[in-house]
Amino acid sequence: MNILNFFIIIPLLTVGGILLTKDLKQSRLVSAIGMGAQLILAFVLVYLYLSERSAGNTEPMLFMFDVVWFPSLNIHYAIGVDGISVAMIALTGLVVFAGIFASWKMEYLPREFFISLIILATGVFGFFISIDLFTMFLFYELAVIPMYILIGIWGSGPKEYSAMKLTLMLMAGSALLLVGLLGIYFFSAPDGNPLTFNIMEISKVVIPIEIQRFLFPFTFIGFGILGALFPFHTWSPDGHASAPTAVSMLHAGVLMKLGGYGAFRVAIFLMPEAAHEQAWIFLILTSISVVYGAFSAIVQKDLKYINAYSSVSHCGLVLFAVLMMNQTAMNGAIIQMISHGLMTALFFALIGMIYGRTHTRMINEMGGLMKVIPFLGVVYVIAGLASLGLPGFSGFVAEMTIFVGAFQHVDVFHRVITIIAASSIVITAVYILRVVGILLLGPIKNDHFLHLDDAKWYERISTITLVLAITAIGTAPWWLSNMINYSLAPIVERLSAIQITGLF
Amino acid sequence: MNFSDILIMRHELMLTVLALVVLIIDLNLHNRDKHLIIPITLALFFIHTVVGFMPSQPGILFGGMYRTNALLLMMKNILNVGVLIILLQSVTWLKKEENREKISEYFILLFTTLIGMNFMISSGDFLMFYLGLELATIPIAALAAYTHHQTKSAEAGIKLILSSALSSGILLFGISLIYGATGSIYFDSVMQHYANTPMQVLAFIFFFTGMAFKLSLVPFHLWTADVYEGAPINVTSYLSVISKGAAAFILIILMFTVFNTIAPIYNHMLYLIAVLTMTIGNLFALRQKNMKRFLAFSSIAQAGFILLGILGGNTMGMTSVIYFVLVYIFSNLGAFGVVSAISTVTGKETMDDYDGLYSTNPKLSLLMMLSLFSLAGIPPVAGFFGKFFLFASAASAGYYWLVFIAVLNATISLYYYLLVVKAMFINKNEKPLAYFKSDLATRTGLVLSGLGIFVLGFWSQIYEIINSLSFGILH
Amino acid sequence: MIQNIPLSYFLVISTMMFFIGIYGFLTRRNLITMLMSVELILNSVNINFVAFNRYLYPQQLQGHFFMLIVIAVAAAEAAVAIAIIINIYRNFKSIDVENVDEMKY
Amino acid sequence: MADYTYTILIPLIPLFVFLFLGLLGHKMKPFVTGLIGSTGLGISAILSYATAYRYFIGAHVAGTGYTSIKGFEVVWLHLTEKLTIHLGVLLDPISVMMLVVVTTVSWMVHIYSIGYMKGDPGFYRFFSFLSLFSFSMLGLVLATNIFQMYIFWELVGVSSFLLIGYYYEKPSAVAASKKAFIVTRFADLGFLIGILMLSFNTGTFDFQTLTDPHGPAIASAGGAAFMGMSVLTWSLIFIFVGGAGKSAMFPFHIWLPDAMEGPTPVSALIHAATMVVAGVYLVARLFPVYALGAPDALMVVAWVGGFSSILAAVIACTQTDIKRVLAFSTMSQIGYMMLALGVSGYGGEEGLGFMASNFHLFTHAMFKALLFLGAGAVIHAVHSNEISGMGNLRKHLPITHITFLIACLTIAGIPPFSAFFSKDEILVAAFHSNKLLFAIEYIVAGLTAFYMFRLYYGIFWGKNTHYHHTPHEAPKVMTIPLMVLAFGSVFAGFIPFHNLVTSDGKGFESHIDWMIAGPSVLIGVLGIVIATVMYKKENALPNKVAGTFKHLYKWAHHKFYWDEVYLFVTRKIIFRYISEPIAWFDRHVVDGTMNGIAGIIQYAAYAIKGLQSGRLQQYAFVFVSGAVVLVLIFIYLV
Repeated sequence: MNILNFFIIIPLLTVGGILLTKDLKQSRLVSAIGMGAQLILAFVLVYLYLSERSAGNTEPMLFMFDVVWFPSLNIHYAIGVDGISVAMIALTGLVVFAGIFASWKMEYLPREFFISLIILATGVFGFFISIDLFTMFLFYELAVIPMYILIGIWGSGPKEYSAMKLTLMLMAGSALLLVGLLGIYFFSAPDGNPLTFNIMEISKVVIPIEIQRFLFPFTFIGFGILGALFPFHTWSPDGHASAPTAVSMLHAGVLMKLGGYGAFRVAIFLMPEAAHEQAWIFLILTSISVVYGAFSAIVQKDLKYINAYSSVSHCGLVLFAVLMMNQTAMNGAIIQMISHGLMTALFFALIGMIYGRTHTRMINEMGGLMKVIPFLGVVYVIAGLASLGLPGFSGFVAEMTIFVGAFQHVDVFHRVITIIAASSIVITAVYILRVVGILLLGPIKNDHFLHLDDAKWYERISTITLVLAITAIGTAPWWLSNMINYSLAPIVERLSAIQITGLF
Repeated sequence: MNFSDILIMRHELMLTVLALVVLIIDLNLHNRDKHLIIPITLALFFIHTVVGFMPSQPGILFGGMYRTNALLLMMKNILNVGVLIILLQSVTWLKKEENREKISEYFILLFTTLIGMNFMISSGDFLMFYLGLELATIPIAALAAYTHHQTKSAEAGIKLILSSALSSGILLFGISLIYGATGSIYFDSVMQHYANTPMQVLAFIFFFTGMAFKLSLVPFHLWTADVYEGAPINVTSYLSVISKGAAAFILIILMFTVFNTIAPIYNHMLYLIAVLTMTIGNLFALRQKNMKRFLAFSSIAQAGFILLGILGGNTMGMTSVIYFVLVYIFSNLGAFGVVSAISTVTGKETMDDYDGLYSTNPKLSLLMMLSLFSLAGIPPVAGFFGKFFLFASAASAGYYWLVFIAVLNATISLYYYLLVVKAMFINKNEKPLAYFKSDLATRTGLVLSGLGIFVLGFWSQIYEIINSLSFGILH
Repeated sequence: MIQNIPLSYFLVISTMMFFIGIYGFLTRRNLITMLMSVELILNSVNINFVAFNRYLYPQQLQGHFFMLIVIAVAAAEAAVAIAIIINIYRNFKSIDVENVDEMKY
Repeated sequence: MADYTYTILIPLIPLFVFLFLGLLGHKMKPFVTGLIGSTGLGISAILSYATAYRYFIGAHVAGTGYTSIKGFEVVWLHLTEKLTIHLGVLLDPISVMMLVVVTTVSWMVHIYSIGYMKGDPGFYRFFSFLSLFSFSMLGLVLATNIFQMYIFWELVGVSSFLLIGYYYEKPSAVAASKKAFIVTRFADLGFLIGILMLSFNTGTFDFQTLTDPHGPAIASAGGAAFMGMSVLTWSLIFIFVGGAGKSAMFPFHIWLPDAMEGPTPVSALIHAATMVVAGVYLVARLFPVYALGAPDALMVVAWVGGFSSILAAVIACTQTDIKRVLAFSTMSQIGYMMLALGVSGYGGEEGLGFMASNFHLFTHAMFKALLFLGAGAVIHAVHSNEISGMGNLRKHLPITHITFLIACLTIAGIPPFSAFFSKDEILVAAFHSNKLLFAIEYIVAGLTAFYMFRLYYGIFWGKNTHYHHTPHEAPKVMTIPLMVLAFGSVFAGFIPFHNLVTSDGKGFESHIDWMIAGPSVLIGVLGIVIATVMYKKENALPNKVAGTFKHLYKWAHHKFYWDEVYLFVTRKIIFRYISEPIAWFDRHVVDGTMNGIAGIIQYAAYAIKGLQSGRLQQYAFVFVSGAVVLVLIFIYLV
């Protein structure tokens, strides 16, 4: 049995297991075991992947598994991973694992909560292992829809509104995406071969350029909406603000990465010619995302909003780098996805934990928390520093790879826009320090806060897992970077086959 | 023609016998034992459904008026399964005191319409088609008016019968012109002679409006909501699922065979009507509070999606339409089954009554949610596959913008489906509907539709069978 | 004798009947009258069938049979419709179509 | 070639100490943590001295120039085919010199802090942060490539942030740390852009390649130009922006005075001796590129340095917080160093300014750390920063008094104290380059002597202040570092820098030019005399003088309102006129559009409800019209 299938089977078994449980204690235990197994599996996969590579396996995709599903349409259940998806899978495993522990005290309808959460995770895992566009799309939608329930039932604030907005905007995104995918499918075999949804097959042919011009915006924006592309990002602040902790973690940490990953793996990889032509439009949009998100975050008062806008900014950087279409920038984009996934998950976990104690997320109602909850405070500072791109944490590696890569572009326009995007690192520092300053430092504003408890063991597991991952990438980025680079090489080769012409 | 030849009409014959048997049993039962009809009929219909799946020879009867082949059999079987589920879901309602004297009427009328649909699907000429159509429509009007004492039910009946009379009048006018133009009412010879002249386009449009009426496509849909709301819930589900499914089947057969020559014209028309139907259906569904009416409009919007498959104009299109109808039957029956179960036990039919349903009736809520997701086209339930294949077939003909509009409409539809999900799962309610346990038949019906929703999508074999059969018809 | 009357006369008559029927259906308030209007439509169809058959395809009988069946179905339809109209009368105490609008929007 | 692999331990030991204390420190006794921190740094310091000895004397072949040696290097991150980030150890005269400076001061500060921070609840935290800083600073100093430097550049920034905000319950400390971080971060953006441009043009991050006179960097000087200056010049100016930010040069100087909110040992270590000179070190590191490839950029360095030095000196004369006076003095002295670099040429005697700058950096580290630690001892004794709360402390704090006086004499450039030599070289270099800058430096020399002695008299002489409890001398653990540094301040001037630390690695002959040194000493003495007249005994003169130069005094006292300008830019422009409108735009326009679409759909749903009127005949009418419209369209239009 192919190892990748277990990424679908284990969550499904876990869901089955939760169905048998009766109360919170049992269901969270089952979830933790299931997702712990999933995390271990993810690391096993990383190990197997690396050993395959070092054994000299040069196939672009490893652990391929292919079953014909709908023969008449040539739809396959085709899975396989390269370094990029392996990295994303490891990220997902980490975030889901941390998410389970962050929702250790989910009193209200716990079984339903964990089931929905794990179904969401299943969708994400499935998305990352798919190399068939159909299954990819299926898993994509599967990942999106539990969000409604999760936010709607367990959320806070205007949760119905936010959940609805999020779901509908993402579904509208998938409307665009569907058009793009169908178009790719019907032009996947210009020379009379059977049509195919298989990404690797499609990448071998060149879709006619005029078709690409039509399909690329659909596909890119379709994925871009999930990746919080300006101006389609507004589901993100409301959605994140209303979502329960683990859902925010998973959503910002993993689900938004589906957008970046898809934009890269589908839109740009399969339609590079149109991507080259139209990149400048989206580069402008993404660099707006980057700067705009950061500026918006400065004046927010709700912790989750701050983080949501920060996610807009960081995810904008992912799409920005992907559009630069050279190896280094794309490598940076992938690292940024992983890094942002971990950081933002950590942030949301912490916000949830702080909220659980103070019952407010308004920063101006809090202050001096460092004194009473030092563990959470310190981890928050670490998350903040990681987020503003401090060396030693993953954010720095990602951002620097992106900036250096993007700046290697031959075109002056791209270099100028890189500088604009790079200016976000200052703005990021402003809002991160503002929050840290108001929230954690200074005198304690409210006497009720004097008796808060510091993190419980399950909260520590949740946060320490993420912190370890962030620092591991931040201090030893080479293995991740090399893993990604290896898999990027064939992709970039395809991209660079196209004559690049400067815009100005 | 000998006896064994006539057996290729197995479905129709058995149903006729079934209707007669029900009648005879009814005559021989004492008034207080009338409810015994229910299990007997269910058992008999179950046998009928199972027998229907036995392979049969393709063939032609009555000089070409009646024809049958594997694909048509499959369509009939699909309808049979749907009807079986509906019958299961109606048991509780039929057992009510007020319906005691009319139980057999319900079955007989239902079977009669099913016979009509079977004939309609198997028709080889316009005469048989017309007969089947009327046989499938007129008894439903009686069924819609089934509850004598309710004004709404009577209103539904009159609206249905008069609208359908008008529409079949127009349809007939179309047929008469077709006859005038081609000199035949047989599909095969009409197909060979059909040409793109103004008169024949006119004839086609008149004919098409009749079909559009059955499928409730905008702007020929206005009867739908009122009739659905007024009719007893199980009749509504029958109307929205079986009747519509049969109409879709015959429409796609006719479009792909008889009228294939004017496809360039009707494609434009279908495009326009598809957009209108999806959009207007959705817009009306948005603000409905009555569950039946809500599902009525949602089913109008669904009909718009079916046209996408017809627009595909190839095997894929045909397969996707049949497959979609199959999926749609199960999804809609899931939803209607829940509404019916709740309405029969509590009499509550508005969306607000569903607030907090999950806390008291979690299984019903889950089934409802899955059915609605299936209707909206959300994986992993079958509706996703159904919609995806429809869109794929439209895209195969190059209708990308139409696909885009359709998916946006699916998004809008997701909004109102989610409103129901929200009511059941999220909205707080001081006094949610009390917990109740449905009887065995209802539960079986619900479980069947729930299973269908799950199995149909992942089990690609079904799609492949339909595909190979469609391929056989079209080539 | 019939040869002196061109086909188009029949068609004009039938078309007029068709539209009169539709007009009647749209304007008459009485449900029975609306039903009668439908009969007009159906009869116009019958004329069409018979005329086409007789003039264009005299060697066959498809049109005639179609006409016969339409008449029969129309009768059945009328029967059910009138039964429902009686039901309407019981419930609404009127057979004015304007009153039958309890369900809307 | 000698093996220098062990040098990697110099930064790594503080790193381990940091991790150890950071993770486990809260379980240990405070004194133990202090001891661990000091010991760790001590080992690093000794290793550094050994390295310096080996590099300059032990393993050096006499008569040859000092070459740069990579003691250690690993690949950290592979970016593009050409660009790779390495982490490693680069040894050359300036880095070895900096090693000595950093480890010495840091060690002293560690020891001093054991006494100074006694009783503080966050003792272990303080020491772990100090170790983190030392690690970062050493990593910066030893960087083999510009990207490694950037990495550690950011790390020193954050350790500075953490240490300034050490008293995190004090709002002013929090604000100061935030300000320091953001201002330097902004400047770092310039640094980053500079790195990007430089690496794009040269295809390398490596210092050895970059500074090679025949390497790609200098060769690219004639490349594409933008606004009259070559891309190389622009990239070096951007890099200098980063350096100016860290070194508190105008206009990024505003964070430095506020940074004095941190504990005094921190100020001594980070904001006087080491981190703030990182900018100087950066320019010195890239000096061949500046000098040979982009003289225009070097002029910018010179003028920014010169202007900063006089600006800071003027402001320092009016401040009353002793640490702030020292902060502005630091800024002024760093301005000196920048100026020296800016006026320097490359190679041999031409590189006098380069040598002088590094020389001054070295001596400055000693005396400024001494001044700060002395001030710390004073603050420790009187629990106040304000000069008005002090006076006549010389009897209570004899050791502090003497060491402080030595430091003051040193900074005033009085021979034979060390700064006399280094400052003199700077003046010579300036004299040969630009007379105006030279004049500025003369004035600054006088002002320096004046404000330092104003401070000195204000603390140790002046009025008889009444103290709540008698101030007493600091414990040994604090005074010993003072004495060590005082020793350094006095004798560091005799180190033959012109043989050791030069722009091209080759030594040259240097001698004291009394034509320049003489007047500068006189000016210094003049400053001291004026200060003595005004501040030795309490009198009305200072107020009178302040009254005479009312406006100048007021402006200088308010630091020329630069803080207000920044506040205006951040609060008003960024917050109110950029961020808030963007946030508003996002909520109301972008999101409003999305909600608007939903609203339109809802509205449409209500608008068309009349279609479903419930009236059968209307339905029929729509039905028939639908058919008719279809007929019209498809028969007549299509």
